[in-house]
Amino acid sequence: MTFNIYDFTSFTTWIDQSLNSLMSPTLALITEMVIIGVVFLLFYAVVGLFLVYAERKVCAFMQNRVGPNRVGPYGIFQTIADFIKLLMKELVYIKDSDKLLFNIAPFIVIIASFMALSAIPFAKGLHAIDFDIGILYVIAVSSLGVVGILLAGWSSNNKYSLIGAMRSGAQIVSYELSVGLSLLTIIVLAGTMQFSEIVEMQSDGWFLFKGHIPAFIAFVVFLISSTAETNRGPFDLAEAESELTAGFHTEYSGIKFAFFFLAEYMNMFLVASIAATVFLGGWMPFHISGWAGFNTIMDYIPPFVWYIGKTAFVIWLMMWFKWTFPRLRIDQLLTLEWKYLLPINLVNILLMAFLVLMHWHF
Amino acid sequence: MKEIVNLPVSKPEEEEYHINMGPQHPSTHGVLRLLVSLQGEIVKNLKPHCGYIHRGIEKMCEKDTYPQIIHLTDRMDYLSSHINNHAVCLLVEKALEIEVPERVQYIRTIMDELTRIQSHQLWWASFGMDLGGLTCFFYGLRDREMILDIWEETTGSRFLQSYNCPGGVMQDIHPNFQKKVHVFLKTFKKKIKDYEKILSGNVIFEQRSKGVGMLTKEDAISYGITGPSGRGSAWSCDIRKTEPYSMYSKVHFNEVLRYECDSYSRYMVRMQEMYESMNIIEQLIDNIPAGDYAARMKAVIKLPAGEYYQRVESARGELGVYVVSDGNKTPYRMKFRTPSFTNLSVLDHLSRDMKIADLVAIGGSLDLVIPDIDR
Amino acid sequence: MNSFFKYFSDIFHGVKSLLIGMSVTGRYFFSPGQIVTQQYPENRKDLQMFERFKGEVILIHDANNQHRCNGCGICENNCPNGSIEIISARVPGEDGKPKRIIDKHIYHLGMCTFCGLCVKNCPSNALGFSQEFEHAVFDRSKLNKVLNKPGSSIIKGVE
Amino acid sequence: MDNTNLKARILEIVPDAQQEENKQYLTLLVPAAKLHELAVKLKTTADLSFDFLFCLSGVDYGKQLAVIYHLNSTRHKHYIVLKVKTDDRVNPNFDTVCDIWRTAEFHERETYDMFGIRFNNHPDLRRIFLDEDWKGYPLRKDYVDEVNIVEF
Repeated sequence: MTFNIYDFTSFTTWIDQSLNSLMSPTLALITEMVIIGVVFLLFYAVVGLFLVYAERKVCAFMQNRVGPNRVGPYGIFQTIADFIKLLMKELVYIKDSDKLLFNIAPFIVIIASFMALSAIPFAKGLHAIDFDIGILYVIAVSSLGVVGILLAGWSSNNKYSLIGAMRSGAQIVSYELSVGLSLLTIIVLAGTMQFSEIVEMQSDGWFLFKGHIPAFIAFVVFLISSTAETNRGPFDLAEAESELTAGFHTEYSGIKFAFFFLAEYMNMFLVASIAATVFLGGWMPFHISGWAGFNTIMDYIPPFVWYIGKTAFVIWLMMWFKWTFPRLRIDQLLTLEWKYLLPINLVNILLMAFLVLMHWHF
Repeated sequence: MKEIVNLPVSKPEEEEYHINMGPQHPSTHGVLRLLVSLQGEIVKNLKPHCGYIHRGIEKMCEKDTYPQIIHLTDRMDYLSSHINNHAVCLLVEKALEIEVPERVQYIRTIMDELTRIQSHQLWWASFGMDLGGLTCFFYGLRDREMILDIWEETTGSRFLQSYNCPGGVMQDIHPNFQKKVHVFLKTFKKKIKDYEKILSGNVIFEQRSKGVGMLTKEDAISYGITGPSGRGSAWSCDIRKTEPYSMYSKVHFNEVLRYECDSYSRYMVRMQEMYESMNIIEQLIDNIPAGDYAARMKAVIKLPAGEYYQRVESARGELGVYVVSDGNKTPYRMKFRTPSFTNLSVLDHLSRDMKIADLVAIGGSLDLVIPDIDR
Repeated sequence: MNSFFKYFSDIFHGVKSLLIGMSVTGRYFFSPGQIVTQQYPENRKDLQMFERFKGEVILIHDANNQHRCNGCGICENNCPNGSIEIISARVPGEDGKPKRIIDKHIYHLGMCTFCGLCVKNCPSNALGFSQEFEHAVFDRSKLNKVLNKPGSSIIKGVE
Repeated sequence: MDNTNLKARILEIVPDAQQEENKQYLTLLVPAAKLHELAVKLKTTADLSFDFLFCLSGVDYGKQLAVIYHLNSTRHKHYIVLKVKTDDRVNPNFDTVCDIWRTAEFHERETYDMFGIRFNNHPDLRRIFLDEDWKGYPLRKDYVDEVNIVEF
């Protein structure tokens, strides 16, 4: 077995083969599932904790502050300390709340984001399930999270929570459309929904550049609508701290609140990685056709770093939005979607289709 | 409390339900409780419940001598403490017919305008936060810090200075005062551009505030909405112009009036008032005449029997001090007509048939300070 | 047609205003040198309060443990909150007549609103403000302080 | 309009108004029964047009309870102070003016809260600062509260 940071295929095949040689195929499959599950769980926790820290640092710098700097050097253990605090906090049970739904809701939210994570290609060969309808799967699964939010708002027996949940429902139903359509624009260009193929096709140039104008419009629309879909500012109406105190998770405390919190950041990571994969070439290095020397240098950077770098960039963009803009009102939010994003998107798909037909893309 | 027990019961056929905004709510800026009747997200009715931090300042004043009252006025509208002090001092000086030295008038006017700027800075910060732009909060507080430092050096306190006293000020300005004010003006003129970039022109902000909370001029007068909120409804109600006190008759400044009558115009009035205040300070800061920092007063100040009223323009509107004196060293009755109290009364009128998000924006644009309501 | 152009000009102006806003936060993000936060416990050594800062009321003692307070009680009368209590004692003076001296100058920091009237009105300038601002204690009774130090006496010629 | 003319105009409306001594504003003591009628005329008459009630305060004069209205005309820039008094300390009441000046609604609630002065026809006369079950009216001179008021 050769471990290669540029190509994980041989590494994963080796694990698969050695497991199969040790046990029956069914058992091997189950073992693989468990291994992947554990790895994802760890990854989830690490990314979630890091993103919370990153958000706090980014917003601090934008606000002319230092941010967390007490726990550990530069405060890097701050989120771990917070997490321990949340673990030890009392779980408050609300009078007249729907206990079952109240307890299930955080898990639904977290499971939805967890499921979507499995279809993301992290590097060459590092890909849990390579669906041939990967994009569709991700869109479908990631929108399950809204069920959790609705349940949380409904079961909390709190009017603020209910308003927050209803807002979130209206918001996600509308913005799901834009997310889907903007991804569809790229599917028109790529001709496939399989993530691995989409990434492979971008080896000679990212789709953002290949599809130039319509791809760029689609990218912007995707950024806006995915920010809305993850309930982040300026679209954080479901939480709307200054209006609804904390929206749908007003009544949650301790670890259940932490689940919502983690899921929010994980969703952000998810949409950022979809944006990175679909528009910015995923783990593919930055290549300019014809510049052989430049391309070789770019190839020296491992794919995983490329992937993380692109995702981090998109996440940073979303944080930048959140910490600059005031929040929209619910009717303005829907106006933005139905009056601006959706028509633009539809025209954009037509434009892209025309572009593909005429072979005007690169 | 009986009211809490007897909350109006929601009637299903009306599809109205009630939520309590406050006393602990992020956007009521303190302990104000708004009992809001909602239909979906539309505000149908709103009842403010105040008194959570009522300290009985008017009753306490009846026990205190006039110099002692000053420190209580700090704690009414804590964001314009200098102006509150100034009001009481002006009233005492008017009743005793004392001419305060010109230096004192200069110092007081500069301090008042610094107060107005820092109050509007904090208002800008919290208004941005109400609308969801949390970054505004930190920019506003950051720039306000410079004024607090200037105050700390001269008066010894950052927030509740009790700097004015009947007849003058407690101590002379610090030698660094003028220099620091100049530095502040220079810096803030750059920083206020950030304010405009990040909020004033922002499309989301414009949509959130334009056409929200329409208050006509007639309503503003009838409800007694003074200050920047009233001037946002085109009502020329600046006491600095109508009844000038201290140096205001001698400096040139514009009374900022806007005619849109919505939250955005109230916002713009405050933004432009910061420029006007800087303009006033610039005219005064280099010309502070030499002289005493306080007039000679008797050891025990007794107001001649009678009734006195003094109006000043605080950062939030008209502050009135009404004193009934029976000739003793303590006032017989002291009444503060505080701007936030009257401004609160219009909240119900403004937020009818608006959304919850608009209610927050309207509340922010009225710039309510809860201790000023409750006294 | 007009509304058609308005639609696009709205989008254009909206996006432009958003980008202007982002330029402000973006600029601060890339200029960490402008951070104004004070690192409080770390900068404790070189943290200099302004000389007029009203930390707490003190009775000014000189190097010989002498102060200027004769216990007249004017500060007590002037305090709006009753945070000063003067307990004076009578001792026989040099000429044989009983003389009033300060026994205890009690100051309730927890009730003080720092209005400065006691310091301003003290006829012998005995009181002043210290720059101490770390007042937090675990027991409220520790906020009741006796300002005259043990064994201190009044400076000759002040009374 | 200067104070002499103003006084003459008001005496036309309410002949038994008495002027009180005040250096600052023209102060008139008006019989309580005529208050509302006078207030309407002050607001609506074109040459008076007192449209801004900038202060409404209750005062306890010992034997009498009084309400003082500070009025200003934003158009003519003149001022007037109206004063109504009552000897009834058990159930003092005046007519409300909050149908004329909306700002009076809150001020009258405050006056009711602190002095126990009732305002007839007030739309929502409840205590505004204190609890509904608070005993007594704190700003009255005869108010006793052994717990909260410390006598030095």
